Amino acid sequence: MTGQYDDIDLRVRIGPLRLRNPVLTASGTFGYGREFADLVNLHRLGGVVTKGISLAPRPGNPPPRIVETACGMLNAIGLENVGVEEFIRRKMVFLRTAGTRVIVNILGDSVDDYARLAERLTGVEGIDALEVNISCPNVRKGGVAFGTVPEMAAAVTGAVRAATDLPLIVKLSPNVTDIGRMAAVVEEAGADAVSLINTLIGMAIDCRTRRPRLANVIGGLSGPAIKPVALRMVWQVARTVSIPVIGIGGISRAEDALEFLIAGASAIQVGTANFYQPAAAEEIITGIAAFLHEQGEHSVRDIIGSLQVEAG
Amino acid sequence: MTGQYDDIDLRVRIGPLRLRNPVLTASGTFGYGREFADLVNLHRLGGVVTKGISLAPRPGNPPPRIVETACGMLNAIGLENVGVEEFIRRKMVFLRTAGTRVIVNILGDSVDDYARLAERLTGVEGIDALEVNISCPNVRKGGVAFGTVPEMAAAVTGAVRAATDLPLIVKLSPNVTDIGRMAAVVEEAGADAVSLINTLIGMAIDCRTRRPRLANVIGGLSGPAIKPVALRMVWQVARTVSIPVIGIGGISRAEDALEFLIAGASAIQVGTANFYQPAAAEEIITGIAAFLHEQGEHSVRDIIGSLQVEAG
Amino acid sequence: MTKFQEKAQILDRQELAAGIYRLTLHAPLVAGGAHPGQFVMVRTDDSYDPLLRRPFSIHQVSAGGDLQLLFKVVGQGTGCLARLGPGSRVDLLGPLGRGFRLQREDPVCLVGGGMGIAPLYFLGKRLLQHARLPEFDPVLLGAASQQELALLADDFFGLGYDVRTATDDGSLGHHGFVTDLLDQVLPRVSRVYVCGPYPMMRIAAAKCLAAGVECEVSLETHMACGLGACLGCTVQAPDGYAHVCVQGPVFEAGEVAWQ
Amino acid sequence: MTKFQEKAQILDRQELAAGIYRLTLHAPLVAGGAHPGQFVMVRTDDSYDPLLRRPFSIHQVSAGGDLQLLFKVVGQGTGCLARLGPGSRVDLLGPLGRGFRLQREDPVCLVGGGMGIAPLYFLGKRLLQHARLPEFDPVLLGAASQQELALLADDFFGLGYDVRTATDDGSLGHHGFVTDLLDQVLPRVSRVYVCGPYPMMRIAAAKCLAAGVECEVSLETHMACGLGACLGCTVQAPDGYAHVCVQGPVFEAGEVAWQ
Ligand SMILES: Cc1cc2nc3c(=O)[nH]c(=O)nc-3n(C[C@H](O)[C@H](O)[C@H](O)COP(=O)(O)OP(=O)(O)OC[C@H]3O[C@@H](n4cnc5c(N)ncnc54)[C@H](O)[C@@H]3O)c2cc1C
Ligand SMILES: Cc1cc2nc3c(=O)[nH]c(=O)nc-3n(C[C@H](O)[C@H](O)[C@H](O)COP(=O)(O)OP(=O)(O)OC[C@H]3O[C@@H](n4cnc5c(N)ncnc54)[C@H](O)[C@@H]3O)c2cc1C
Ligand SMILES: Cc1cc2nc3c(=O)[nH]c(=O)nc-3n(C[C@H](O)[C@H](O)[C@H](O)COP(=O)(O)O)c2cc1C
Ligand SMILES: Cc1cc2nc3c(=O)[nH]c(=O)nc-3n(C[C@H](O)[C@H](O)[C@H](O)COP(=O)(O)O)c2cc1C
Ligand code: FES
Ligand code: FES
Repeated sequence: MTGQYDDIDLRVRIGPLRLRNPVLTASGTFGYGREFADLVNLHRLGGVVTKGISLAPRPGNPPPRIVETACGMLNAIGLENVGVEEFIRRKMVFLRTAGTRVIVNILGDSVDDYARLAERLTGVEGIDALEVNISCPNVRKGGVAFGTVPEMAAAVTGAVRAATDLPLIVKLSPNVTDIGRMAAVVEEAGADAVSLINTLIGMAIDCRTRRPRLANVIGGLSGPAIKPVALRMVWQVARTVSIPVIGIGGISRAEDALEFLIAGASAIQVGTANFYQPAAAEEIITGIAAFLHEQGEHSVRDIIGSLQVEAG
Repeated sequence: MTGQYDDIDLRVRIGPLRLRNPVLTASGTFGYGREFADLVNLHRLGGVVTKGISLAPRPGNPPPRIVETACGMLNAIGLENVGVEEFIRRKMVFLRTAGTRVIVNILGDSVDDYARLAERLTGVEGIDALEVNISCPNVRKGGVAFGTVPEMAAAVTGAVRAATDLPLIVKLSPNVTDIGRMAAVVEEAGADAVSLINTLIGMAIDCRTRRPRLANVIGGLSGPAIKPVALRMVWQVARTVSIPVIGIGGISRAEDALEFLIAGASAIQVGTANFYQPAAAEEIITGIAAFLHEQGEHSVRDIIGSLQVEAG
Repeated sequence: MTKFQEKAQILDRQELAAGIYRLTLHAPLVAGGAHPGQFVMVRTDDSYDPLLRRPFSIHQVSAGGDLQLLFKVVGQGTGCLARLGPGSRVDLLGPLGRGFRLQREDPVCLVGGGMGIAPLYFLGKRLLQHARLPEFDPVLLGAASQQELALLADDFFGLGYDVRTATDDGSLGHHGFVTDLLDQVLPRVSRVYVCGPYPMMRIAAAKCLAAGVECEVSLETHMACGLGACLGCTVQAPDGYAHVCVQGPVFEAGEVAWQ
Repeated sequence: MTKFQEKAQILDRQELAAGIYRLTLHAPLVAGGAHPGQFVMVRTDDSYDPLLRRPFSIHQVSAGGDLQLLFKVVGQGTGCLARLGPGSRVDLLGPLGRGFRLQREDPVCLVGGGMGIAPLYFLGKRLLQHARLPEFDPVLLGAASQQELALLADDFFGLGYDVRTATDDGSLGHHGFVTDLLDQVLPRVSRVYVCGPYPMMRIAAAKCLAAGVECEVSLETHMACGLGACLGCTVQAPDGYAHVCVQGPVFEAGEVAWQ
C-alpha cells in the first residue's frame, strides 16, 4: 500500500522470501520492532531485521558505546541482546503481530553457535528468514572475524544452511580486500542472498583526555558517510554472484535507496537513519513509488540492476 | 615559527627526514604548491607532497571526475599529471623556492616504472623525499592494485629502495583486510616510513539518468567522512611497525590532527580540507601549538603515540 | 505513553544569559502527554552534520500545547538550535523516557545545577497540581554566576517555592556548591529530586542515602535514538547496565552504580 | 591576479523572484581585483555537509569594495546561502579564473540565459568604462518567465544597452530561445559574450562561427577547489582536456569541444 501510487508494484523476491516492498530496517538500528511502533506503521515495511541474537543473553560493552562522527557514528554496543530463548518467548510475541516480515539476525562465537541458533529458530512461528552476521570474532581463531576469511565465512554459511530451511541471508563485512570473493564463497556455501555492508571499523579519540572515545577503543562506522563505499561494494557483488543482494549503508532517503537498487540490490535496509529520522523507511517506500511513477515504470523490479555503464 | 607559541617545539623526524612541524599537505590536493601560494604561507608548512608523478605525462580520466558525498567527495582524476621531466623542469623551479620540504609522490604501472621514477628524481635539487603511491593498478597483473597484495607492495618498495637513497615513504591503500600486514611488509622491504590512508573506493549514481556520477564509475572517497577509518588504521599500523607513520584522512582542524598524533602518527597530511578551507594546514599548525601550550607540553613529540588504552 | 514525531514551530527565543536560551515551541502532540523529567530528541534541519538528534529535557508545557526547552550552547548541535528564530521549525521526538515520581504529600526538595534546572521547573509546576504548600518545599539552585541563575530562580519564586541559591563565584546566594545547602533541609523533606552535573548528583545521592531520604536523579549520556533501539546510552547499574533513554533518564539514586 | 580568502559580511539580500536572490557582500579584497567573468568559491559555514565550496560568478563590484552575487536555489548549497541574512558572514575565495576579454571598440553583443546573466552585468558595466556607445550593443536576455527576467533586464536598460528579451513562456519579449534573437544582430557585432545553459551556448557558438563573429562562452563544471589543484573541473577541449577553473570559466568558443 503506497497511498497515491497504488499502480506501482513494489514487490520483490529475495530468493525464497517474498517482500511487499524492498525496504527493510537494519539489524541493531530498529530494536525488536516494538521500539518504533508509535512512530512507524510497521505493516508498511518490507520487513524488520532484528537486533543480532546469540545463544545466551549478552550484556554488551561498557560505556561509552557511541560517538558521533562527520555524517556518521561509531558504535561499540558489543552485541548486547536478550539471547535466543528470551527473544522467542518475549520479543517474537509482538513481532508476530506487527504485520511485516521478520528476519532474525544471528551471531555467534563459533561455527557451532551459529548452527545451533539456526536450528533453534527454525519452525518458530512468525520468523520469515535468518540473516547471519559474520562480522563477529571467531573466538576459536584468535578473534579474527568470520567475515574476513573466506574459509571461515563458508564454514558458517554451510553450517547454518545444514541447520535450517529458512531463507538464508549472509551479511558481509566490508573490512576486506575483495568483497566479491566473500560473496562468491557464501553463495557457493548455500546462502540464498547476501546483505551488505556491515559497519566499517573506525575509531575516535578525545584529545584532551588522550583516551579513545569508545570504551572498546574501536567501533563500527555507519551512516551517510559510508554510503559511497557500500554502494560500490553492492555494485561489485551484484556483478559477481547470481543470488539476490540486499544493499545497506547510509541509506536515508528515497534517492539513496534507488542508487542501491539501480546498482543491483533487490532490496535495501535502512540503518542509522532510523535514529535521526524514524520516518525514513516509510518515506523511502513512498519516494520509490513516486520515482517509479514519475519515470513511467510500473514495477520496482524493472530498475533493479539497471545501471548503465558506458562500454569499455 | 608559530607566532605566539614560540616556546613550543613542533619538530618531528620521519626516519631520515626532519620536518619543521608535523603538518604536510597531501598528494593531489595541493597541486604543485604554487596553486596555493597566494593563500597559504608555504614556508610555515612542514612540507608539501606533490600531485602523483608518472614517467610520461597523463591526461587523466574523462569528466565528470568529482562528486560530492555526505561529508566527503569522490574523485576519479585518473592520475593526471605533467610527467616526471616536465615536473623537474617546470614545477620544481617554484617548489625549490617555497621554503618548505618537498616530497614527491610517484606512481607507475609496473615495478620498473617506480624504480625508474625514483632513479630519475634522486639527486634533483630540492627534493627531500619520495612518497610511493601503491594504490595504482599493476597493469602486468590484470589491474589489481599493488597496494592490495603484500608481495606486490613489497616488490615496489624494494625496487624503489634499491633505486634511491632519498627518504622513502610508502603510502598504503585502505582497501585491504589487514592494513597492519601491508605496513609490515613494506617496512621489511625497506620503507623509511608509511603514510596512510589513501582513498577508500566508492561510487555514486544519478538515479534519474541511471548512470554513475563519475565517468570512471568508481572513485576514491576522501574527506571528514573517512576520518574514523583512517584513524583506526593509523593506530593499528603504529602498533605493528617500528618505522614512523604519517596519518592522512579527513583531517580538517587541529583536533583531528591531534587525534592522529596521539594514535601514533609522527606527522599528518591535510588533503581534501585544502579545497574547502585553504587555511586549514596553517590553522592546524597553530592549533597544535596552542593545544600543547594549554596542556603544558613543550614538544609535539611527547604526545605522539600517547593514547591511553585501558589494560585488558 | 505514546511517543510522537512532530514538526514544531518556534514561537519565541529568549537569551537568558550569554549562550543560554529558552525556546518556546508549539508542539501539541509532544506537550500533551509529557510528564516532568521526560525529554525530547531534537533535529534542527536535514543536514547530516551534525547527524544525530540532541536530547533536551522538557522545561515546561502549557495547556495550549506549547513546550519550552532551556539549553546552553556547548557545541555544534546546540549552536544550530540557538541560531533558529521564531517561525523556524524543528523536528521533535517525544515525550521520551521515564520521568520523576510525583510525590503527592510530604515536603520534597528540588536540587538543580546549571542546565539541570531545566526539567525541575516542569516538575515544580506539576507538583503544585497536587494541592501542595510550596513554601515548605525547598528548591536549591546552583550555577556559575548570578547572571546565569537569577531569571531561573525568579521563576521558582513565582511558583511560591522556598528558593535558595548558590553560585560558583558567589555573585548570588551561597558561595559554593548547591549541595552544601542540602544538609539543613534534608531533615525536613522526604524526597529529593536532583538534576545537574554528575559530581553534584553523586554528592546529593550520598547525602540523601546517609539521611535516609528518597532521592531521584536525572542522568545524561550520549544518545543516538532516545527510543531504546540503539543500546548506546548505557550506564553502569548495580546489577549490570541500564539504558538511560528508556529506564531513565530519572533513576532512583540506588539504581545507579556511582563512580 | 592575486587570490584572496576573505570573510565577507552580507550587507543586503534581495529576493528578485521566487528562489532567485541577489546578495550584496562587503569583500574589498576580492572585489578590488575582480575582472568580469571571474568567479568566487563560497563557503557558508563550518559544517561538513555540504562539504565543498560553491562557485558563483561575480555579478558586480562597487568602488567601495562591495560585491554582488546573483543565484538561484537549486540544491543544498544554494539553499544554505539563501537562508543567510544581512549581518551573516560567508567565506569567499577569489577572484578566480580567467574572465572575458574586454573589447574596447566595435559593437559587441551580450547573451545571457537564466543565472548566466550574472557575470554579464559586471561585464556590461565594465565595458562602459571604455567610452563605448551602449545603445549600439545588443544585450539578449532569456529566462523562464517575465517574473525571473524583468528586474535583470531593467538593470541593463539602466546602463543604456539595447536590451532584447526572450522567455520560455512568452510572458516577456520573444516567445522562445534567446539565441533566436542572435541572427538579426550578428551582422552588426564583432564579438559575442555568452553565458547560460550549455545547449544555449552551443547554439550561440555555432551561429557565431557560421557568421565569422568572435564568441566567448562561460562554462560550468563541478568544482572542488577553484584553484587548479584538484583537477576535477575538466571539460573536453579539441586537443585534450581543459580545466575550467583556471583556463576558464571563459573560453573562446573554439577552445571547447562541443558535444
Ligand atoms: C536526557 C537528557 C536531557 C538533557 N537536557 C538538557 C537540557 O535541558 N538543557 C541542556 O542544555 N542540555 C541538556 N542535555 C545535554 C544536551 O543534550 C547536550 O548539551 C547536547 O547534546 C550537546 O550537543 P552539541 O552538539 O551542542 O555538543 P557536542 O559536544 O558537539 O556534541 C557531540 C555529541 O555528544 C553528545 N553530547 C555532548 N554533550 C552531551 C551531554 N551532556 N549529554 C548527552 N549527550 C551529549 C551530543 O548529543 C552529540 O552526539 C540533556 C542530555 C540528556 C541525555
Ligand atoms: C564558474 C561558475 C560560475 C557560476 N555562477 C553562478 C551564478 O552566478 N549563479 C548561479 O545561480 N549559479 C552559478 N553557478 C552554478 C552554481 O555553482 C550551482 O548552482 C551550485 O553549485 C549548486 O549547488 P547546490 O548545492 O545548491 O546544488 P546541488 O545540486 O546540491 O550541488 C551538488 C554538487 O554539484 C555541484 N553543482 C550542481 N550544479 C552545478 C552547476 N550548475 N555548476 C557547477 N557545479 C554544480 C555543486 O557545486 C555541488 O558540488 C556557477 C557555476 C560555475 C562553475
Ligand atoms: C547501533 C548499531 C547496532 C548495530 N547492531 C548490529 C547487529 O546486531 N547485527 C548486525 O548484523 N548489524 C548491526 N549493525 C549494522 C547495521 O545493521 C548496518 O549494517 C550498518 O549500520 C550500516 O548501515 P547504516 O549506515 O544504514 O546504519 C548495527 C549498527 C548500529 C549503528
Ligand atoms: C582530488 C584528489 C586527488 C588525489 N590524488 C592523489 C595522488 O595523485 N596520489 C596519491 O597518493 N593520493 C592522491 N589523493 C589521495 C590524498 O592524498 C589522500 O590520501 C586522501 O584524499 C585522504 O585524505 P583526505 O581525506 O584528507 O583528503 C588524492 C585525493 C584527492 C581528493
Ligand atoms: S539512546 Fe538509543 S537506546 Fe537509548
Ligand atoms: S576546481 Fe579544482 S582544479 Fe578546477
